[in-house]
Amino acid sequence: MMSGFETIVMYLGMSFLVIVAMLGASSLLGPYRPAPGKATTFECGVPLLDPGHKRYSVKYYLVAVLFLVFDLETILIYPLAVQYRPLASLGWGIFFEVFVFVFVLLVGLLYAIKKGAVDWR
Amino acid sequence: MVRRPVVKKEYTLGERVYLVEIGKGLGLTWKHFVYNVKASFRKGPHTVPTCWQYPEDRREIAPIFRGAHMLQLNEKGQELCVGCGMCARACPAKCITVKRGKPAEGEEDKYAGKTMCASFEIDMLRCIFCGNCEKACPKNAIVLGQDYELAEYDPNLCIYDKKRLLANFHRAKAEGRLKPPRKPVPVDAPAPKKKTPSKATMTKKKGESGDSEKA
Amino acid sequence: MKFQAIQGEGWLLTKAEQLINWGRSRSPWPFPYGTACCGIELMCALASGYDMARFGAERVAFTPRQCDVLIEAGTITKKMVPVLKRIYAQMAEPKWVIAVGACACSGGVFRTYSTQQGIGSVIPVDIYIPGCPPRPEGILYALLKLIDKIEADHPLYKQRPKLIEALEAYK
Amino acid sequence: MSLKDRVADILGKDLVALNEFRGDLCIEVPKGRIVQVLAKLKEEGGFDFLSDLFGVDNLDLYAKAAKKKKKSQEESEDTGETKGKESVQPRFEVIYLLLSLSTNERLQVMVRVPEDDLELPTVTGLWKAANWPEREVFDMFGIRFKGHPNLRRLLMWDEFQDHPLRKDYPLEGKGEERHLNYDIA
Amino acid sequence: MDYYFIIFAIMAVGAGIFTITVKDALPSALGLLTVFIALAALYLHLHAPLIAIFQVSIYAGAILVLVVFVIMLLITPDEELETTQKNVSYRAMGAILGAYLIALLAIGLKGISQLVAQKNLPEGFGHPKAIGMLFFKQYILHFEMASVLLLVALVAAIYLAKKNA
Amino acid sequence: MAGINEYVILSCILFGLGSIGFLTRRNALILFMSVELMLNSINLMLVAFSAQRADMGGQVMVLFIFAVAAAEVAVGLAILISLFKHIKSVDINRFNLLKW
Amino acid sequence: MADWQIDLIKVVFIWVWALLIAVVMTWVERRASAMMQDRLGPNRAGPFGLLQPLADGIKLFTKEDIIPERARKILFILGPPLFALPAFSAYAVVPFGDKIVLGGKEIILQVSDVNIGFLYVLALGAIGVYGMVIGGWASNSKYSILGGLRATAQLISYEVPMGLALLTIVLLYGTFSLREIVLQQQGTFLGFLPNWGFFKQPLGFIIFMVAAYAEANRVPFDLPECESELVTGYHTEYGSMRLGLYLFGEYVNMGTLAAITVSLFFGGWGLPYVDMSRFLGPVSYGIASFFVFFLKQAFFLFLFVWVRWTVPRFRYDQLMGLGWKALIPLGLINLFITALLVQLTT
Amino acid sequence: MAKQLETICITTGPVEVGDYVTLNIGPIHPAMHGTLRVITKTDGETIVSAKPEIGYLHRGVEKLGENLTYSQFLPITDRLNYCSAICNNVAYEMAVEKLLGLQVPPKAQLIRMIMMELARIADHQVCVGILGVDLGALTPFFYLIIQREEIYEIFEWHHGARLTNSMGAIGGVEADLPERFHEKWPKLRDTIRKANDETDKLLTHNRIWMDRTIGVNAFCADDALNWGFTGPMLRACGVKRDLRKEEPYLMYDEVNFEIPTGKHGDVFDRYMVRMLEMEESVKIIDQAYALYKELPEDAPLMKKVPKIIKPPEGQIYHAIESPNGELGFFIKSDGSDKPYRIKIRPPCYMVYQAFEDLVKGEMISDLIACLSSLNVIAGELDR
Ligand code: SF4
Ligand code: SF4
Ligand code: SF4
Repeated sequence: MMSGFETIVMYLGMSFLVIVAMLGASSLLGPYRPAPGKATTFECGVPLLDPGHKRYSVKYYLVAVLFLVFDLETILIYPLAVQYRPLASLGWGIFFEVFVFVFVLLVGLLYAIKKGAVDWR
Repeated sequence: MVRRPVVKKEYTLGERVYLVEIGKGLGLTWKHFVYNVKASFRKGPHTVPTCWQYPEDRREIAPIFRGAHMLQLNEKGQELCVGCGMCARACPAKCITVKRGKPAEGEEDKYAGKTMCASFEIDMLRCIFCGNCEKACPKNAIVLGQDYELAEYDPNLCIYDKKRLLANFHRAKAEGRLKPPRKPVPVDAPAPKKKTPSKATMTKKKGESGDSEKA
Repeated sequence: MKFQAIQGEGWLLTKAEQLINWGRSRSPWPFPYGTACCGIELMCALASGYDMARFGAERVAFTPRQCDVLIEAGTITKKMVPVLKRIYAQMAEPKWVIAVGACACSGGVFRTYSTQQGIGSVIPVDIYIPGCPPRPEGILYALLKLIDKIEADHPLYKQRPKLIEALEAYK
Repeated sequence: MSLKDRVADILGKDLVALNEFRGDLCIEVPKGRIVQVLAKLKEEGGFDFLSDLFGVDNLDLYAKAAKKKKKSQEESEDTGETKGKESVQPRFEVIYLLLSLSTNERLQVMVRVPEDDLELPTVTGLWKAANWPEREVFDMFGIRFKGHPNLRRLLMWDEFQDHPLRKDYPLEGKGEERHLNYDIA
Repeated sequence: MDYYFIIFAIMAVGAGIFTITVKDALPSALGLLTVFIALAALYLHLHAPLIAIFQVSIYAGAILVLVVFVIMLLITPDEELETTQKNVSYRAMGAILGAYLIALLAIGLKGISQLVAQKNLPEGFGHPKAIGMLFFKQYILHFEMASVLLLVALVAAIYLAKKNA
Repeated sequence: MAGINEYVILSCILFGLGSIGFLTRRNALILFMSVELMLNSINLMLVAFSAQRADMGGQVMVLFIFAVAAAEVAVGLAILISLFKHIKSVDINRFNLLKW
Repeated sequence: MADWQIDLIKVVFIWVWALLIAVVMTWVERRASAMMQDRLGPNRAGPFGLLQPLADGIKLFTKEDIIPERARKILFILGPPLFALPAFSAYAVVPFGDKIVLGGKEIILQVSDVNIGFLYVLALGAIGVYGMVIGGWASNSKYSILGGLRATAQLISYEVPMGLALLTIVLLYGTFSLREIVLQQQGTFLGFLPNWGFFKQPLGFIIFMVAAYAEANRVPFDLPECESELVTGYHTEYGSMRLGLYLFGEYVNMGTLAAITVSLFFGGWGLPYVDMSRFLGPVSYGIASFFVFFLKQAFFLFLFVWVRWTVPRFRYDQLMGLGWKALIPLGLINLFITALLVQLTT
Repeated sequence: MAKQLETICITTGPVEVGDYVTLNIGPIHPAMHGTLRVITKTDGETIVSAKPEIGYLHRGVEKLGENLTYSQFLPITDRLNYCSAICNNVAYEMAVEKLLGLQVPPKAQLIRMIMMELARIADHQVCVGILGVDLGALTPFFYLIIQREEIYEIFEWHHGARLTNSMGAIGGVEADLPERFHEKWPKLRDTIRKANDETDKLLTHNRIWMDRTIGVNAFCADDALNWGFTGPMLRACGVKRDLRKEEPYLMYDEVNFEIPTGKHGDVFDRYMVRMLEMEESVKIIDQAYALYKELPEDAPLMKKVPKIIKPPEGQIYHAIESPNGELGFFIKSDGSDKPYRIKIRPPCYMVYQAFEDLVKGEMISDLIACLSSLNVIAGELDR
């Protein structure tokens, strides 16, 4: 195992335990008194108007796609970025590398903006 | 479909970049923050000048505030109410019940009038503290005091009977919070046309004031 | 057994109850059910001048799941009654109700065809505040009274009667 | 030209009665021609703003008048237009409050609606502002407006049966509760 | 064998089974999330911290978010869109095929285990910097291609979604 | 440290699970997830071998697989959404109508 | 002491510390907001109302917890932990101070200095999204679902500019490790400016801050729980401690973001112009660095509160527009410029 | 009664379920002020339709008015627009006075004017504050509320109640300006202005605020007139119309003030109109106070009216400019001591019925902004 990560796992485990303990304590300590109507969905005090949820806007999907692509691309640059200075000392290659990459990204973004993928109206 | 005027947003540069105005706003809240933090370290309950810390630090209540009712006694300690029921009739919420009665033998000097109220109940839960009863009372017997701490666990306790109304009066008297006697309102006698300063003469009411006299 | 020994004269339980009561009474999150004029006065009580937040009644949330005190300020009409009932039913225990103003307490001056004559007949009310509207101080006074009431409560006995009984039987 | 004459001029035969009280002019127009009259007033009279629209139930007024009349026959000199037709007095009236934005004159236009024909044409075509007031009149008096886009109860709940502002409806109601299908559970 | 591996392997397999058997799509996605996280933990074990983190932020943080969004867009929580029709033969066939695949791969293990395991890894193995170096030195074209691929995917997705929105 | 064998077995199992899911489920979304599962098992294998052979090329490959997976999901789900518009279902049995 | 014992102590200590910050933050938020609004804020529970969070906690613990009948039970229960777990765990890579020498052992004041550093925080942030979206979805109420969707869309949208801003930092410092970044920020730059990321990357800092506000769901980006439209957003149906976890997780998140800001842009535990380790003993130096870090973090935490009570909130489309049309292009340009500058200076 | 049963209630039935999300907002919703309800259908975030439903605060005021005497009804008018109860009081008093043919003494008129303008300021303060709260800026609300507390204090010292004032009586006012007013006013004038300035600083030029308000729910002037808009709503659309100028009542023609108007009728214009009107109100109070000071100390405050008011038969309509617009009282008297029919013309009733037109095609967040900027007060909306 890599050094350093076991402490992180320890930390994660601790958070997990505490959260479980919190929820457990809450469910133990809290009263439990079911009553008619108590568990109905809150809809500003009126009965539900329509039973299900209709489809929400496909815009959310588009945002997620955009995010997916951009997230991936930024993440792909990270290994280069972390090594940028040493590589830069080798010449302008790395700069153009990053430049082309950012350019492609920019093109994608402009396309998305032009297509109205991030406009909400 | 709905027509909408086209609105073109025009921003100055300062407005456009968000941060300038937000910075100004931050400055403003900071000023309030510092002022109030400083103030809150002052002695006494009323530290921050804009916040009355209720149980310890009470705001001054107007002497004419319309709070809980009380049945007044006159200086001789006689009950003023004669049980005429005018207040009950004037009340828009119909929350007063008065029963007129004759004072018992030997107790006449407890009452200012010939008659008295045998029972006097006000349903405080109904009352809307409008003061109509006070205005209607010919004897100035019932007035609205300054009490405002009226909350009760039990709704039945909110029906004030005569004893409680009198107790209210006694407490108010002890604390010196009696209602000042009402000033007579200067009334414009209908007959003589009053001369008023030049500027504030009669407003014109589109001619209808002329034929209004026939009423 | 061990537990019994700690429990002694019910000392632990009492302390626990006190702690719970302390917590509950210091953080009564309000549900501002302000429908009419009293709602405006309730607003004043929540805002700078009187600042209900001093008593911990800070997080004003409009969802019944997250509130403790239903402050019903204003007229409840018959059209509104089912809504009120529903909101009350949806609140999580422990819950308290303050009826602010004449309308909420009894219908007040509106003795009419469309007004519910007091919410007491619809939901249980803990505190009635007469007034039309009551001063913000009056509302705060009611809140203080409510805090007293919470502090005199026995939450554990109420919550888990079976468990407590079993514990008592142990002694 | 005073407002009175102008209105009389514009309406001509459509003017059934005219009444002025404290400077407020109230005209009565025939029920069938209400839309045309209002349109005419809007176009020619400059009354381009509908301030309000509401109903009045005259039941008690007639009852009182009848009582009065019975008591002393000679005192039956009521307002002119009610004279002589007590038996067929239309029970309701609907009043349109018009306002001229240019001259700031107000005009009350009244139509009488008999109880056996509770229907009026809608004026939502002239003023959109008439939308809710007409619904309210329907809600409170039961007068229906033909051609109204969405005529249903406005203030009372949908299952409510009566019309509360009618004079024969008691102030405290008839014990209606709204529990129906809205109850919890 | 160490416990670390066992714990996360079991987690991955269990969550994988959950993913493909559970009825609703959203819990299934949560199962997949668990698989991803377990695998990330295993990548740490395999001296690939960068991959582990990217696994979490890309697979769990982006791809699965997209899937969840689509689930929310397409399926309402009240109704079940998953068919419950029992096409037994179809399922059996699938199961057999899957089992066959597993078996086939397991047989292949025989050969694998004979590969010599490298015991001591070079210094800085799996370090982000090393990967960056490798990226630049050997995979620069792939790298650019990846960006173009993503661009194309973006354009296609926007086009499709816009056309049908 | 667990040997390479265990990793390969785990990877096989996951791949098998993915393929079983892909073959037996009807819900198109779960199919997608099964594919992801399969891709992941391959990733695991790559990383395991990269560690075993002390060659980081495997890890770099995994990064590219991420990119491919992302592209696949993005386009695949977009297609699914368009299909759903017409068929109102995510059941793949209904997708063979080919008339949208 | 064995290494793992030290680690355990560190873990427990920092965990408790992180939680403490969040707890105190709830109090600060209430009191500070009150002071800004000419009120007093809670002052009845304990001295200065300091025990208010405790009271709230007890209240939440002993509150009935309702699972709505139309909710997806398991998902409903899973929501809050899924939100809180990443939030609580993100502190693990934050360098709280330099190092302290105790009993001859040099202890780094950081749970773990891993070579992937803040990428870990980013990854956890990405998982935190599920807590909201699943919680909102499982509640099966429209406000919740809409709140959850908004929350997710907003969070993922602002993760990109944040990533871009961080990318520039990586370009500059050539490492992911927060500790190394902080170490590189000591000393001065151009002769008089502290060698802080803020001065080297002002644009990156602004982008990062804006994104951080969005990630923490704070006004002006508090759309997901925007009180006036969606009641309380994705946690409308949550009560008792489940709600507590959501609220608490948010404060912990704020703490993390403030800490990351400090270490990336404001020189972490170091003071400008002064080298504390010169004139302080090893133990006191550790403590002093810890406090310097805390003070900087506290400033940013206060900034969170301060801004929250000053500005109105965005509308949803404006928020998205700001993210995609302003911040991301800016971030890309910034990246480009930084790359150019670094290229030119090497 | 048989007739009544025939009348069918025409209901639209359950709200249609389409491909849109039906979002129910209200009656208990943070932005709905307790009693309003809007059933919206949204496509994504855009509103396709918004059906307001009212009546959750219908208290039967008009029916009640038919059963109370003229002076008993006065306290009920407080409960109409409870943010500025005094305006209702005065409007009602003036309507009854018109019915009686009375003219109140000038001093009473001035006191009424001063109090009404104070009430107008208080009303606008709440409206602007709530608008801020609904758009996420909480702090200005608090700054404004503090000033309102001061105004309330004056009210309390003048006629004994903070909110439901029941000021004055038919025929005049019952009390002279209180000592408090004389003491407080010079300072209060400055603090009101300061609070407005602070609100202005926090909001008006903030780009977030501008984005949220400019161009949102813009409305054409002729549409507004057709829908019966009055008051700030109409003025925001660019129509310069104010009953205080058009049909001057009390002594409004003796004072100078401007009528602020907007241009597009969007939320920003409404907000600005309200902010500027507060400033104008302060000016009006100053001038009225100067006029007041010219009057002798013992100038009459009341016209002589009989204890039981019995107006002659007839019907009148009288309207004043309340903070929200034209507030009118139609009173029909049958000669008895109770009004035969009282109809209240609430300004926000007319505005709120156009709600669907106002918000259609905008976003959900704009609905909230729109509603708060309308300043719909349920009390007078439902009566
Ligand atoms: S209080 Fe006054 S009005 Fe009422 S019964 Fe007594 S004397 Fe009459
Ligand atoms: S104050 Fe008004 S409501 Fe109360 S008892 Fe007197 S008259 Fe009745
Ligand atoms: S009690 Fe009075 S102030 Fe309160 S809501 Fe009712 S009428 Fe309004």
